Amino acid sequence: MDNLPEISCDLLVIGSGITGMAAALFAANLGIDTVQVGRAGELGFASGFLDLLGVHPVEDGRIWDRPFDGIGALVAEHPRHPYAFLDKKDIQSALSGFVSFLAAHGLPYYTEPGKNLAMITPTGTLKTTYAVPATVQNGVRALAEKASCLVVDFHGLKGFSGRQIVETLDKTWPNLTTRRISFPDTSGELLPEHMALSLESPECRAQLAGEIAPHIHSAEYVALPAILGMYRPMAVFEDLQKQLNRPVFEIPTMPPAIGGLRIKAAFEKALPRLFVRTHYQQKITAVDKQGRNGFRFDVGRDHLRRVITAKGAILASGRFIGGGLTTDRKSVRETLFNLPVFQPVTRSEWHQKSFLDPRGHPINRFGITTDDQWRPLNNNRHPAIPGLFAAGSILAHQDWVRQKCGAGLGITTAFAAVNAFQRFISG
Amino acid sequence: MIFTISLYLALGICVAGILFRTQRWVTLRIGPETDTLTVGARITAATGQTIRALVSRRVFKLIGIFITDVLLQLNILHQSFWRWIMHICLFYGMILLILMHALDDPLTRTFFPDYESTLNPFLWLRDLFGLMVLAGAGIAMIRRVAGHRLRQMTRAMDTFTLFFIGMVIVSGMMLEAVQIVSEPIFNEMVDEYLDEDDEEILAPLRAYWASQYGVVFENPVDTDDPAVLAEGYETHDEYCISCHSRPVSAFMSYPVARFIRPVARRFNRIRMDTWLWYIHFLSAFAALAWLPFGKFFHLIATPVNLLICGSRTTDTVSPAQLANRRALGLDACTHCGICSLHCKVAPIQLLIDNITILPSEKLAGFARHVRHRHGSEAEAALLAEGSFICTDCGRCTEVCPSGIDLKDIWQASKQDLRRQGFTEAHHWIMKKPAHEWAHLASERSVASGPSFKKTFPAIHLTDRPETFRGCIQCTICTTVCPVVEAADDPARELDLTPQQIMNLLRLQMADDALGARMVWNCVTCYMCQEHCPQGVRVADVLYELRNIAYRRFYPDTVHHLDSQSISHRPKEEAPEAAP
Amino acid sequence: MSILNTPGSCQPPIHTQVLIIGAGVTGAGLVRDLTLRGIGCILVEQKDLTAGASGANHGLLHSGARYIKSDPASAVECRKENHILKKLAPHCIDTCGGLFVAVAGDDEKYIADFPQLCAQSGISARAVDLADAREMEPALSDRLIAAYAVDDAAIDPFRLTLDNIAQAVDKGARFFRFTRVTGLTVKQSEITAVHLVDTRTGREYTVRAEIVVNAAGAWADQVAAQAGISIPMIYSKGSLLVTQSRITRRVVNRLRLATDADILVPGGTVSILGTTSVRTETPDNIYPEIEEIDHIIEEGAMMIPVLETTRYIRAYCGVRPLVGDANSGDDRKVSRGYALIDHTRDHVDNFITITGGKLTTYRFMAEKAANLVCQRLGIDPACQTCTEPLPASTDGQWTEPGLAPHQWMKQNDPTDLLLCECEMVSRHTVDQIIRNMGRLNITPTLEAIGLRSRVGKGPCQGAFCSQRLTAHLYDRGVFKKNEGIVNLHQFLSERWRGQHPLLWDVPLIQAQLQEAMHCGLFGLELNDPKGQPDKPGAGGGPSGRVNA
Amino acid sequence: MKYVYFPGCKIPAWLPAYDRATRGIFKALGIDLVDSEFNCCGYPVRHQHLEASLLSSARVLALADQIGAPLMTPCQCCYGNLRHAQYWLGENRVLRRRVNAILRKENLRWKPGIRVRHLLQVLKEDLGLAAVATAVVHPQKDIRVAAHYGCHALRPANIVGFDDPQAPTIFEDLIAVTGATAVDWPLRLNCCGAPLWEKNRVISTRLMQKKIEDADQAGADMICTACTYCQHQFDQVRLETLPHAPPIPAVLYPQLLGLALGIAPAGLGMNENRIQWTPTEGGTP
Repeated sequence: MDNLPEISCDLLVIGSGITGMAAALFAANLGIDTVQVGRAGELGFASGFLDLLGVHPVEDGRIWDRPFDGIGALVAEHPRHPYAFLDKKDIQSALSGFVSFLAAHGLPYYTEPGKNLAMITPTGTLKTTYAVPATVQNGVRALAEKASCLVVDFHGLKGFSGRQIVETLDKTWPNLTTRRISFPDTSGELLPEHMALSLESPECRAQLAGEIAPHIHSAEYVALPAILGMYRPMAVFEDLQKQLNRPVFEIPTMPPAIGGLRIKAAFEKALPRLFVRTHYQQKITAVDKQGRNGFRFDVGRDHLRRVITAKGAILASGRFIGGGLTTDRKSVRETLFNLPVFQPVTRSEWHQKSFLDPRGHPINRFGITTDDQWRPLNNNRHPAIPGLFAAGSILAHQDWVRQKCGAGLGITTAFAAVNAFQRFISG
Repeated sequence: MIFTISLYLALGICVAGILFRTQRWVTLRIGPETDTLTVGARITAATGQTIRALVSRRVFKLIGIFITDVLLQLNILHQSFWRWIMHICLFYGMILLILMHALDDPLTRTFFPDYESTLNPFLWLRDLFGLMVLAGAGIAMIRRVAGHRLRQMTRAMDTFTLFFIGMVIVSGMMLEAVQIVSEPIFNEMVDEYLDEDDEEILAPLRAYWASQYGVVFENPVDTDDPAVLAEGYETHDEYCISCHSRPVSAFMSYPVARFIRPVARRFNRIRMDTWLWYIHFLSAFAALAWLPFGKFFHLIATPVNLLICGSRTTDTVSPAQLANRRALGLDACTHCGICSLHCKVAPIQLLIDNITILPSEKLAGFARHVRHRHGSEAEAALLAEGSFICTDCGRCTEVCPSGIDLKDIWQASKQDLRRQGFTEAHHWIMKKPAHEWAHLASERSVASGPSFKKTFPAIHLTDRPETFRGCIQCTICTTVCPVVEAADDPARELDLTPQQIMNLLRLQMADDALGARMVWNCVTCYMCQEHCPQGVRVADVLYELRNIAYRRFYPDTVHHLDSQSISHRPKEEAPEAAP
Repeated sequence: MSILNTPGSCQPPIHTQVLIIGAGVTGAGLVRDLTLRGIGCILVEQKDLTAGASGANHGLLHSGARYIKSDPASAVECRKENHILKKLAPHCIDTCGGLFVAVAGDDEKYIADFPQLCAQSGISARAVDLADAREMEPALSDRLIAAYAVDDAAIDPFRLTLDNIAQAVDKGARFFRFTRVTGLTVKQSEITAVHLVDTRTGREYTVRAEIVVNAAGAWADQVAAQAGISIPMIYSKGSLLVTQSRITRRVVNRLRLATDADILVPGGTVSILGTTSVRTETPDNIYPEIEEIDHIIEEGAMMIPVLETTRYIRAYCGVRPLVGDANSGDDRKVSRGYALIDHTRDHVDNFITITGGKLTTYRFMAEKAANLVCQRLGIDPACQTCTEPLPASTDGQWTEPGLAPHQWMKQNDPTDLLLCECEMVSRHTVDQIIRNMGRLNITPTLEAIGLRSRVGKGPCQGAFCSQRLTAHLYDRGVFKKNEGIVNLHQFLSERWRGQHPLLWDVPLIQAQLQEAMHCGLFGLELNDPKGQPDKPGAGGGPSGRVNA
Repeated sequence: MKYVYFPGCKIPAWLPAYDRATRGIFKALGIDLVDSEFNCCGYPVRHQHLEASLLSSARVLALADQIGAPLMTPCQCCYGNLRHAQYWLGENRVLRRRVNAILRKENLRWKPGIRVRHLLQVLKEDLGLAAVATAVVHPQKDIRVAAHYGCHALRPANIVGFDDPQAPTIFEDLIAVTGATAVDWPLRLNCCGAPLWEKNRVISTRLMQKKIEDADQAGADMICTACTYCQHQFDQVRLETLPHAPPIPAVLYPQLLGLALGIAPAGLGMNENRIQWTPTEGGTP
């Protein structure tokens, strides 16, 4: 037992969703000796849009054009919302740090300072978000201009219908037309990731451009599902724009979508180069809290077990999909440290009886409560475990889905938690 | 009369048999590269090779091989000391018995003019050689009985061969023993060489022979009187001693003779010696006649093979030579089992009950398959299953004491089997759509592959709801699958995607998935399983589906199906050969 | 000629011999029975088929053994009907057989009496060795103390209803969906006019019938009230759970006096566990409640332990319309037999109510009601439904689990993509359903397609297939403008009714994914299309469908 | 340091260069290899009969255990299968009982805890990058290497425990030690296509082609492998099926390291590679 391979570090980031990735990045930027452990993250389900705050109060469905104003209103009403522990400067540096990292790794993002953007979704609804991939930027502009635009969809790509978008947006954006084409060299069912990989090849792009070109007519923009490359999206995007001689943009597809997978790939490639030692797809099986000296984690199982000792940890394990929280018929549990979870007494209070109830489901606001230093609190409202910090969707008192603040919450709380950890180890 | 007739008959059969078998060395076709070769070309190649070998410097190498591998059998000594002892005993015991004893008239007497079978050293040498053969056979028997693996491989042919050898030797020894005690033979000799009726002379001689040579007389003979014995010795010295050493030297049969003394009189009365003589020479001639047809043939084939293959040089072998070698290889196998003891896939045979996984059995099976082209299809299918489990590691070739290039034969035989439609499962499974397999599977709900032990697998995922419990239908498994990505049209090329297979299994429709090409085209890269956010063991499940399909369909199904609906695949359509 | 056209407004009254209100299995059985006797019928239904208890039960064809003690008369009826239906409607029935099992702690006296009670009702119950029972059904508890084999079977109530109506329509009956009774005009002890409204279009019209039959199930009193008649009814809600996988091959009943959570019925690839009995005030707006669900699981797990950990897909509930005294204590003691009321007693001579009863005896109830109708009409044609086999219509076939994937694989058409991955329902299948609906003049909504297929009934409960199907319906030109949003709202809300009490562990993860997609990305909650005809939570009717 | 050497079936017969190069570098690094006679790891029969496959692995592990040193294999398929066997035997009591009942006839027994290492793990984790680095005498500067990870050693991580399955670094680290540069190529973790070679040549070739083109696009001079099957695929099979693909040679990792350790190319079996790698200026000593 004691001769297990041992890895020691200053900080263990637990989780490989957007929060975990951001935390590992920020820690590495500060030169903190970091190890990251996480299972297949929720990033595979992300659209690639970065929300900051879109809606508040959720029951009124009020959409904010200026997210910082929205945050101001939100924290005034909900002082326990995680955003309440952040100031605007931190939020801005966190977001710009994150976005510039992605830009440096081939995934530039588009934002309008201080403003939210609106973009269309495959159901023909509008989505409010803070930052979109550069491959989507033209869509924001086209929508704002109500410019004439050709929405291209594909035989064999399920759940993405140009006609649905055009019909549904009939009133908002009358200048849309659509055309269904075949994807080069394939037939039958198509999956976005496979299309994206194919488009990395110049021949495939040329063929696709050749397919689209005859249908553009007078359209000023060309919209495609999010399939423009996986590892080199900007090259694919720019080449296609050049060939079509029109501004092009991507509309996100149903999950698993390329937007999230691109972020995941960028981090998986870059973090080891920033000397973050990653252990993805490993499960932490046991934690030993050795008081002020730090933690001892058992990772993996049986003969694959290893020990990670860390001075501190950031819990970014996400909610139910990510595995940070789990439930049985009776209650919600935090899976690793068994931290107290803010929740009501019975399951009947978890969900509304209507799925789209404007108030949102109470369960989404359960979670870990922390102090303003992101330290999870025990039942006596004191920091539960020295050296432990929490960030991201696992935090209580937020409803990221309904408030449209998922990525922002993850990135900014990760940033703040890393800073809190930094203060913690430097005494 | 009988002796002569049977001798010539046996000789005739033997020679004809040898001719028959050796002609196969240039006529049997094994492997696709031999298809177009004519017999003439192969004979030319064989003779050309022989002549070239004999007139070139290679002859010295051949002599070297003859000494080390044929005479000293060092290649066996490398394998196992006891096996070497066994084989040396059998080989030299037998050869020397044949040379000195069976061919005494033409050979021994020529070199040793004073040869008499009853004289030393010939007398004890004969027993010594007999003992060697018996010892060899004994060791062989013990090895085959005691060793679990060898016992499993031992066939009737092996036991029969040992029995044959034993019969010749034991009958010879018994004959000798009975002759020792025989009064009639004594009397015949006396008649022939003494030509004397004088009881005065004969009685002491009898006494002497009874006491010193162990003859048992009908009427009691007094052997206690030294004077009488001395008298007998005189006569003996005069007439007998030049031809008769004391039988004590026959250290094998003399004890037997002592042992049978109590019944010797009865034996003498019925002329047991005659009977045994018939048994002895008839069994020896039968062995001679049988030589080309049974295991004994390796006496000829193996040395030839050793000389041909042993002189293996780096220069390339022509297809004709290759063809001859393969055919010869089939005959050169002594079924010693060494290859199977070293075979790297042998442990697999402990769970897949198909003996042809073991190379020695596979070679025998393949030899049968080649000779009877229209043998049982089930047998051929089993042979194919055994053949395709082979990893071509070449270990068998390295250890074969007969120098057979087994690895080359396997590669050729696999191609032949494929061309005859006995392919690996993934080839024939993909020839029918999944729903037809589903239909067939519904007809046979239990394991039907004859080679599968009917045990329930210890690990089974597909029939447990827990396996799919966590699936949240996110499609990640399909998204990350490189095979789906590489397919131009997944539905046409693969039938189903990984996610669809998981859903079919969740719906308890595993039969429908068994024949899906996705299952058989899985590269086992484990991307799906690694990326599944809910820990569904997608790749392991696909593995298991193939396991189940093998249990259900393999290896007899392909022909079962052929007879039903698929037309027999013509040769041209056979899958490409492996590299 | 389409006899199914919804009549427009301003039309003259429609005349018919018999008007039947309510297209549950009883109404469906009755319309078939009467039509086969040569009587002209109109069937009206305020929602769609099997919207009440007919669509929210176990789908169990009782052997009768469950009622041997509490209701021997019902037991005998069940036994007889079980036999008849297996013969006449085999395509709706999975003759899987059934077991009655008791576990340690169950009432020993009842167990001891069981064989004899069965014999008294003529029900075959064969004692099964305990080891054999566990071999037959490995999921059974190892605390088993008794087991009997009976002739239970699983029956698809939706298909049964559909096929009954299909044959009736084929023979000239008319069927109006989404048509609510707004008033009954009673003159001189007769209903002279039935006022109806098409809830989708708002058009109103009138039917004049010689006889009006109220087969409105749990809504029978509401219908009767419009004729000024009161029927004392008890609404007994029963909740059921659907598992992700089929747990047992056979029906498994708890061998005890009928109470909660003692039956597990296979439904194709799933198993259905239930039920409860909870008194409600109205038959509308009912939900399977969390306490009920937990109670069902705990009770069920005593018999079949894996029910504690298995993944549940869906919960649903229905209201048993029990005619009786609302003041009696235990609803299970109120007879589960049917109520056939001749309202002559209430001085309305051409009005009959048939309600209550159970799925197993639906045909028998219809026969009795039809006899009464004939008597009122003064004619005497013989009942056909006890001898005439029920023909299989194609309309209902796609609700059969496994059929869609089988067909799809057989056709092996690469362009035929799966829209619903969980239950493997393909584009062609959906197109075929849409064509059928077009033929019957039914608007192809997501919900209506879901009702007629397995779409949305798998583990994802519509999270993925809803958008795929919506996109496809736009491509087909079925949906226009923002109908997709309207449909997504309706469909997901309808699915949610059966999901929300089961959201823990994996189903919760599934639901979170659903919300992340439909709210997080699509923002559906912010795009509430106003004026939807059937708001979630509004309108009547229990939530679920039996083969959810 | 001492390891039981398990080359599997294919290396001696099909890829003797791998054997030669492995022995060469181990000798240079002062690691002892113990040879013994083993059976097949069972990987080829896993499609057909999982238990037979695991039994084969269990026998190998039990034999190695008798010798009493950790087992090292250069083949990733063998490594993967041996690891699967350890996992399943540890996990499933029925299987363990059945397998040990068979092994008992040979006085063998599978026990948990036998260390199974792949060549790369031995170098990076057991010996350590620093120790390898000090032995390097001829850094292979200016060579751009595409590290091909190979599936069976890498995934599923919870069973094979090789490296991080999504962001592994072991191979790049070991390439850096030789002085060469590991290039970025998106498909580095994908399959080479070898498992389908005898089953579906079209797909197998497509998978291989994609990787070769990807490596080419990333500007690699060579694809570096550490698996028997992968090397065979990228070398011999590629030469036969994709003569027109970008001419990137495939080199075994111990060959690359061997050069850096100053071993002559012939001693590493470099001449046996079908697609010869011609070092660029200043590449090799």
